[in-house]
Amino acid sequence: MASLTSRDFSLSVADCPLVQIEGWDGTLRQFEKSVSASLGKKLPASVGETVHHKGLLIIRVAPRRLWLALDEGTEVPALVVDPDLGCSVPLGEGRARLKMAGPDIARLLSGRIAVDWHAPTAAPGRAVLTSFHHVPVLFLRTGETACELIVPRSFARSLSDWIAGG
Amino acid sequence: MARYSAFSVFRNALSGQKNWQRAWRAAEPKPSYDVIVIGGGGHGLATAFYLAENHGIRNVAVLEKGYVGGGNVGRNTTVIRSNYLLDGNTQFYEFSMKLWEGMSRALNFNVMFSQRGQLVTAHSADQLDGFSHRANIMRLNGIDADILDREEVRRLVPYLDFSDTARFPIHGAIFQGRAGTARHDAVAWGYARAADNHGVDIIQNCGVTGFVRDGDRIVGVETTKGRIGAGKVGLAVAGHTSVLGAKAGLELPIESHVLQAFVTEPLKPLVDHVVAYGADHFYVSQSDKGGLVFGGNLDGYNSYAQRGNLGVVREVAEAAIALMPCISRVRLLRHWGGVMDMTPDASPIICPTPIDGLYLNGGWCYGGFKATPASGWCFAHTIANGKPHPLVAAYGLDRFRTGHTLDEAGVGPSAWLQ
Amino acid sequence: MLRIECPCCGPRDHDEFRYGGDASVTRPAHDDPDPEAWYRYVYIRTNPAGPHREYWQHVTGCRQWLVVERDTRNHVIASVDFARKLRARKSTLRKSPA
Amino acid sequence: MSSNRKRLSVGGRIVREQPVEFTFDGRKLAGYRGDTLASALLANGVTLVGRSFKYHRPRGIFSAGPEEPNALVTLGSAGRREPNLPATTPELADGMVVETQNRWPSLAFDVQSVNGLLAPFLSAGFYYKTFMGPTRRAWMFYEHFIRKAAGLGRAGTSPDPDHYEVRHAFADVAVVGGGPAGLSAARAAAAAGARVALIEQDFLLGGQLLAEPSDSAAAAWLKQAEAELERFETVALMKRTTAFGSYDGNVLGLVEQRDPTDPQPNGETRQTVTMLHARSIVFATGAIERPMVFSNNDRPGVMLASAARTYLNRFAVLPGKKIIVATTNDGAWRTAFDYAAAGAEVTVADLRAVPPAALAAEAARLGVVVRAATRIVDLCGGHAARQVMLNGPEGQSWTACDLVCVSGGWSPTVHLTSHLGVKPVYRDDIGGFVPGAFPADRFGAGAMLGAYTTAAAVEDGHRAGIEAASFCGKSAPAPTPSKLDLGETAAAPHHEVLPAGRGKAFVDFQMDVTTKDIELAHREGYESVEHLKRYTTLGMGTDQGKTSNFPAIAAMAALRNATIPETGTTTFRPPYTPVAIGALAGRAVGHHFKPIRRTPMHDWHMANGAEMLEVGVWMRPYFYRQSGRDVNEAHVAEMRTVRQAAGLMDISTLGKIDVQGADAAIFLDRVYANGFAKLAVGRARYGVMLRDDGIVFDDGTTTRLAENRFFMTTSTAKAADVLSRLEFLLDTAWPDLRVAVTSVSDEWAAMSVAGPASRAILSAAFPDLDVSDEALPHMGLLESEWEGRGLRILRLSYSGERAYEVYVGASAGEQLWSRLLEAGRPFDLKPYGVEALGALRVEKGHVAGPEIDGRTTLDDLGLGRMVGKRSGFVGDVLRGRPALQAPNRQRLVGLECIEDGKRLRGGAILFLPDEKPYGHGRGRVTSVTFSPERGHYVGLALLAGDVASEGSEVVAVHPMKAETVRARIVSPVFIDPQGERLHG
Ligand SMILES: Cc1cc2nc3c(=O)[nH]c(=O)nc-3n(C[C@H](O)[C@H](O)[C@H](O)COP(=O)(O)OP(=O)(O)OC[C@H]3O[C@@H](n4cnc5c(N)ncnc54)[C@H](O)[C@@H]3O)c2cc1C
Ligand SMILES: NC(=O)c1ccc[n+]([C@@H]2O[C@H](COP(=O)([O-])OP(=O)(O)OC[C@H]3O[C@@H](n4cnc5c(N)ncnc54)[C@H](O)[C@@H]3O)[C@@H](O)[C@H]2O)c1
Ligand SMILES: Cc1cc2nc3c(=O)[nH]c(=O)nc-3n(C[C@H](O)[C@H](O)[C@H](O)COP(=O)(O)O)c2cc1C
Ligand SMILES: [Zn+2]
Repeated sequence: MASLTSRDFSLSVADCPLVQIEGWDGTLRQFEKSVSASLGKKLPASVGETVHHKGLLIIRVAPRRLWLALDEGTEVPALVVDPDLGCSVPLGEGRARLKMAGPDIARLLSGRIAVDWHAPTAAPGRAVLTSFHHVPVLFLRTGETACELIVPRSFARSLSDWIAGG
Repeated sequence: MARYSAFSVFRNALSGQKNWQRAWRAAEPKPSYDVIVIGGGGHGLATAFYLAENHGIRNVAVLEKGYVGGGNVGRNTTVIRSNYLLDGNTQFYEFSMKLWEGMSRALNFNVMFSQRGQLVTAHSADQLDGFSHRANIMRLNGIDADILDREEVRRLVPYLDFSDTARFPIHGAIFQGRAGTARHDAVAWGYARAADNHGVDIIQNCGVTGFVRDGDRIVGVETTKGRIGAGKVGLAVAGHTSVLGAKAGLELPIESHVLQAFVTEPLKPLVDHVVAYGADHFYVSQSDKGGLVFGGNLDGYNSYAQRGNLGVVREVAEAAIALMPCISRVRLLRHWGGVMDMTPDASPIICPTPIDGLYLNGGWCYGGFKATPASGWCFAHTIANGKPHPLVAAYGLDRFRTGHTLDEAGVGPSAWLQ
Repeated sequence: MLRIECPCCGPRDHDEFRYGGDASVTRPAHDDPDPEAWYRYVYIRTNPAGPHREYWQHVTGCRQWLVVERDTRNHVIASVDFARKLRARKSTLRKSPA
Repeated sequence: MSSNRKRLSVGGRIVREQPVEFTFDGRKLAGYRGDTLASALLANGVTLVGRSFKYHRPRGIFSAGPEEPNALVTLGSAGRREPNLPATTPELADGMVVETQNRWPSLAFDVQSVNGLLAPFLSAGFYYKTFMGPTRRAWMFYEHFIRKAAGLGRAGTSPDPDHYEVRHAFADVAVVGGGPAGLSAARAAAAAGARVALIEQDFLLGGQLLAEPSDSAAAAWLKQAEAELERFETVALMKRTTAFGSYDGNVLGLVEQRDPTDPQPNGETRQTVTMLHARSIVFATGAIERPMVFSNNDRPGVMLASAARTYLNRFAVLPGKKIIVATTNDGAWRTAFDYAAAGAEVTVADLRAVPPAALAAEAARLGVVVRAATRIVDLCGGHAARQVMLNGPEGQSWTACDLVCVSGGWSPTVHLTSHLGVKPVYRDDIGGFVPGAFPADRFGAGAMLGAYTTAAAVEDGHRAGIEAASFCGKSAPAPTPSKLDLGETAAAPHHEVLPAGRGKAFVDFQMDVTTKDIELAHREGYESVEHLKRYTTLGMGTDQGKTSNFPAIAAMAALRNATIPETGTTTFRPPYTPVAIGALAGRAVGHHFKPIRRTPMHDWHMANGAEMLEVGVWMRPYFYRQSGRDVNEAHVAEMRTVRQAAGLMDISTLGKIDVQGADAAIFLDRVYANGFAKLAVGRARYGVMLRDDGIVFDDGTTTRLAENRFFMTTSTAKAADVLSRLEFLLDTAWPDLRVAVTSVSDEWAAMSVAGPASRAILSAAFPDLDVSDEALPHMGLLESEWEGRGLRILRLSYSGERAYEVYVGASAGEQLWSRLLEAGRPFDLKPYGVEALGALRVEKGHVAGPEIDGRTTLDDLGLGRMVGKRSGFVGDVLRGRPALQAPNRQRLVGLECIEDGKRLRGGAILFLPDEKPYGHGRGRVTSVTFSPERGHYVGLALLAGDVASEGSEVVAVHPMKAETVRARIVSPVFIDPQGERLHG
């Protein structure tokens, strides 16, 4: 898979251990309480917010949906979701994490996704679900000149080639 | 009507073009007509012409809210073909093709019907099988059709992408030699002039705002030029069918969507056929003026705005380059939109309506230019006789209730939800 | 591009969305046996030239189905909300004793 | 430089230290950095640059901007060939290869200029009146020649080697136009705290200020303004960038030309299209000067007054030494003054009876001859102007000249503000159309609003900048508005009445539309401006009538004796100036046209002889080369392997959906036509979904993993549609159901092990799993782990053989695939592709795409019994419509070819043996395959129910292959009707 490193831009592709949890309509409050209790951390309140905690990145991807993305090497949290409150699906096999950094990254990304690099909603620590060449991707702003794209595995090569300009 | 001919052109040239007459009179509404046709597009004008020509009904008015030919007939990509699959469609569109073949002479107006041939590329063996099915149906109904293999396509249109970087390699194509294009404006003007010559009043800047009823019968229309009485009223307003239908109390299975069209700067001859891309939404032909005229898919949301958006412009450009890499540096000159009357099965509606005295012609979606003569012919017949012409028997409104839909593409109603 | 302000993701180009058509037609109950009701739901459209309530799904975003109020004459969007929320409101309305 | 004989020795904004060489029809010429192609040509004394569309009249350089109607040339060659470029726009670059067009054999001597003599016959729309005989197809003959004669430049036929980008950009305030109004708008908005994008099509900022002498106050102001803007980090100065379209949601389409002189940044990109999302927009697009209409007004040597001034002051070119300035307004006098100051002999012919005294005084001071109430009626000259006939109080006389500067007034540039359907409105005081009502987030400034003096433009721009910023909530205290007064006056222009001069007086130069054509159109009733346009092609050229539309409207208004607002404008459409199609496609070309979707086993297929096939965006193995020479041979061999030993197939492309929740079973019961509520945990079931209209939508298998959890598979093609549909039903119809649906298509690598040896292979591959028929019966599920990934084995068969679908975490897909092949080697396990898969299912009578064609019902496909007495599922009610229940509907049957040496083919039409093969027949062959089992071709067909009795014969007619084949109607299940092999 296209990975490239040059003076002003680096791109690498990594696995993406990930669990999706979802709460039912109506009992969302209780669901969030119980989850944040067992994770020992308050959940991101609104879509696009993220919370980092014990090697776990908690992202709200929809009003009732959260993604728990694991940093390399951290174990999947022993999280049991009460079926009366919600459910969970592992998604870690089906996604790839494209990590990008470089001074010219904003300009480069602007040719790929419709995200305003300078907007508060794309500030470091924020997540944006959007599309990249018709493919649904999750944009993670990881730093001043760094970001990640969580992309469906089957498209990962096509998209990384595209980023790398192949 | 002073006939048009090489000779008349010559003679008028010598007299400084001073002796030409109006192509059609600037008519003002009479108090009432035997038949009022609403909509001065291709279909409305053709209907008026055939009412007079075929049925001797000459006390007819065509009411056009804007200028004649300003609707879809004046903004379409002019592809004319008769390669329809389903029983009912096949024969209707072939009848239309035959009328096209005699149109310029019948109207004494050169509509520049150019039978340059249309091909649709296939990109897999399965797709080509599907095309063979279509081609077989065409041949078995006496319509010309051919299936081409990759090499034959290359010989016909070498500028398509036959390279190995092609995302969807060309496998073959279906070809109809009699298909082609026509000068869209001339079709509207030609029918207007010929209808006028039969005494039909063509009334522009006359928008219909309502219907006049006597009990549950329609006896006239309200317009921006006042009330006009009518024995019968024919509705042929394409994208605006729902708006007028509502005024008449008709409930219709129609949504108005915007479809865009595009033209490039004028070029010396490059594309000698009508070429359609079987792997995506893109088709192109070259106007006699030299512009590449092309189109793609609907913008995909209800609209009456006659304009589209940039996303589709880009998608169409991408497909254009995917099929014809050589036009990368050719420049887009203008793009515009038209309002399509989309039916749930993408087939038209021509029929008497539940409302006495009101006849409906609509639901042409993005395919009604090619139907213009047959539609006018059959709609005139339907109005004159109060019952559908046999060729449009399948185009009734009730087909959605009964299930006799004609779904060429097989996408069903509300395609976006499938 | 239409810019649709998703209630949870913010304003996005409409090519992030999937169109769902007229939202003013109500779907019969799943076990409603009345052919007329289904016929009207599937086929009959008011198709107004003016304000139009329509479904859009933020398909490359939060995947929520939304109800957008948009003027079909000029594409100006007046309101956007979650289909669920509106639906919930409707049903509570219906439940409330007359 | 000697060749630059018309170049002044000083002044201008060209870089004399940087000469630039180019060729013009093979002639080597030179200009300077800072030149446009046009200014360089003028400097070299080139006056003849192009030929007109219809009459092939000689044409020169008329303007100094994108409104140019005449000087169209072709740049580059081969894949880089770019036709129809106005010479007035490209920045001169080293090695530019320029070719003139629409002439043969040469520009100076063009055979088709005889069209000029034929002109009387080639009047507007003449072709509608002739070419109709002698035969019906006559037009095909004439068209051939007409097409050849029409068109302008010639496009290349090889692919474009250059790259393009499409990008997104965002701003609070977008300012379109970098003239005085735009500059002060940008300055004000930036100062107010807004993020500003300033968009200018030219490679220099300044707009009309660039026409001012380079040592003037205007130049100083410009320098200062540009410096100020550069100091803001929040301002993006986008030069060489045209805003080509204004779209909904305040999105502007921009196209940026790469700076030809510096390859960085991203120098490999020739053009970049930007979709600029702005919260508010200031349009400061200026105004375009109008020509004047007189006989032979199209000749080389006739030029817009402001353009002439631009060439003099910006490019230090003196195109003429004896000039006539013909005008209706004050502005053009400045051209006269500057030319006089530069040493030219100048006469001003002003249509107005009494030109402003101040101007007259200045003229006297500079020795400019002034002739009031005077107009040009005719011009004499071929490839350059020689003399004009002036008509005024002093009578009518020829006056010698070598340059004619015309100004028929100005037209505000209202294109972009009209793109959203807002019609411009006429203002009598300025004699031009200005934008119609602005929505709250859009503003105008400067000449495009009719502010025709620099002072007014600067002031107006400042106002607009502040308003636009405060619309975005940015209202930091604004700086004092900078002032710039050039002492211009802008008295109301005089309206030009069209002359009935001899010879051709052109309105649309490029389309060769003359006043006579407009009169003819009016005479024939094409009097609406839209008819006028379409009948005469007025305004339909590459310049879209930027200079010609207004004179044409005025002319038609006069003929109709209507007012100009009554007559109205035609519709303004994007793009403002033409945009390369390749630029709009950006990087989505070649194999990036659509993203490529790969399965987890993709690399293995590539490395192991798979011939790949595009299936939607997926790449799938079509067949494996080691199985045979071509697909026909290979897929039959692969079928044999499956039937006799075992085959391995990559089925990862199936749609996969995780369905969870207390109401999951109820939900599936509603969305599938057949029941799922009673499906036992650990069991799978084949299911069919209908559309609301009762037609079959999609099919697949769904497995109950747990009481409240299901694993759904869909067809490859419908995966996305099915998911959206499920979500639609949950969000809009049944929000009360507690169900969550999630795509897990990418989670699982999926492979099918099919064939008699499949069980043995599995037990070899998974020694510690019990895959016995007891543990894993048909339609059973076995869940486990493999190499730390989830593993699901479903015993399902598509081919009719004993078969298993093995699902494993995608990251282990290729590993397990190889493991299975290895374990299967002793059993002769081989991979097979989609062609074999398709053939196997035909043999077994399973329906797929060709049968589920969006028109067939459950009963048509012989699946009606799945439903039984059920009701309440999607599509239930409307499938009961009479037409969908009619007994003569076409339904699924099997066909067997009963003629030796012949074969069935997909797409063949079915008739009864005694029937004349005409019309639509009784049905069609949907899918066929050679059946190794049966030793002949078998097929599935849809055949009218009233004639579809098994055993009887039909004839399959395939005109495309000129084939007619007799076939027997049989059961669609060609092998193992009892289904014993499932257990074999
Ligand atoms: C971009 C585009 C591309 C297309 N490409 C093709 C193609 O390649 N091939 C093909 O066969 N078809 C094509 N079509 C479809 C075809 O143009 C239409 O189906 C056909 O023109 C519709 O019939 P018409 O000409 O009568 O419609 P129109 O020309 O739209 O006529 C309807 C008329 O009714 C008038 N009207 C509306 N309301 C009122 C009122 N209240 N009172 C009075 N008058 C009213 C309108 O002003 C209009 O003039 C295309 C359409 C578009 C928009
Ligand atoms: N002599 C006269 O009667 C007369 C009439 C009109 C204007 N003027 C002069 O014109 C100036 C008016 O200032 P202004 O700023 O309003 O106009 P301007 O013409 O000075 O500036 C407009 C700028 O917008 C740019 N532009 C236009 N369309 C564009 C597009 N789609 N994309 C990108 N750039 C685009 C042009 O290249 C130009 O640089 C004053 O100097 C005034 O004296 C004089
Ligand atoms: C077949 C066809 C060819 C066209 N060719 C040109 C052309 O060469 N130049 C041009 O400016 N417009 C051309 N147009 C577009 C028209 O100018 C106009 O945009 C279209 O008819 C829609 O009308 P409207 O833009 O006034 O709404 C063409 C339109 C059609 C349908
Ligand atoms: Zn969203």
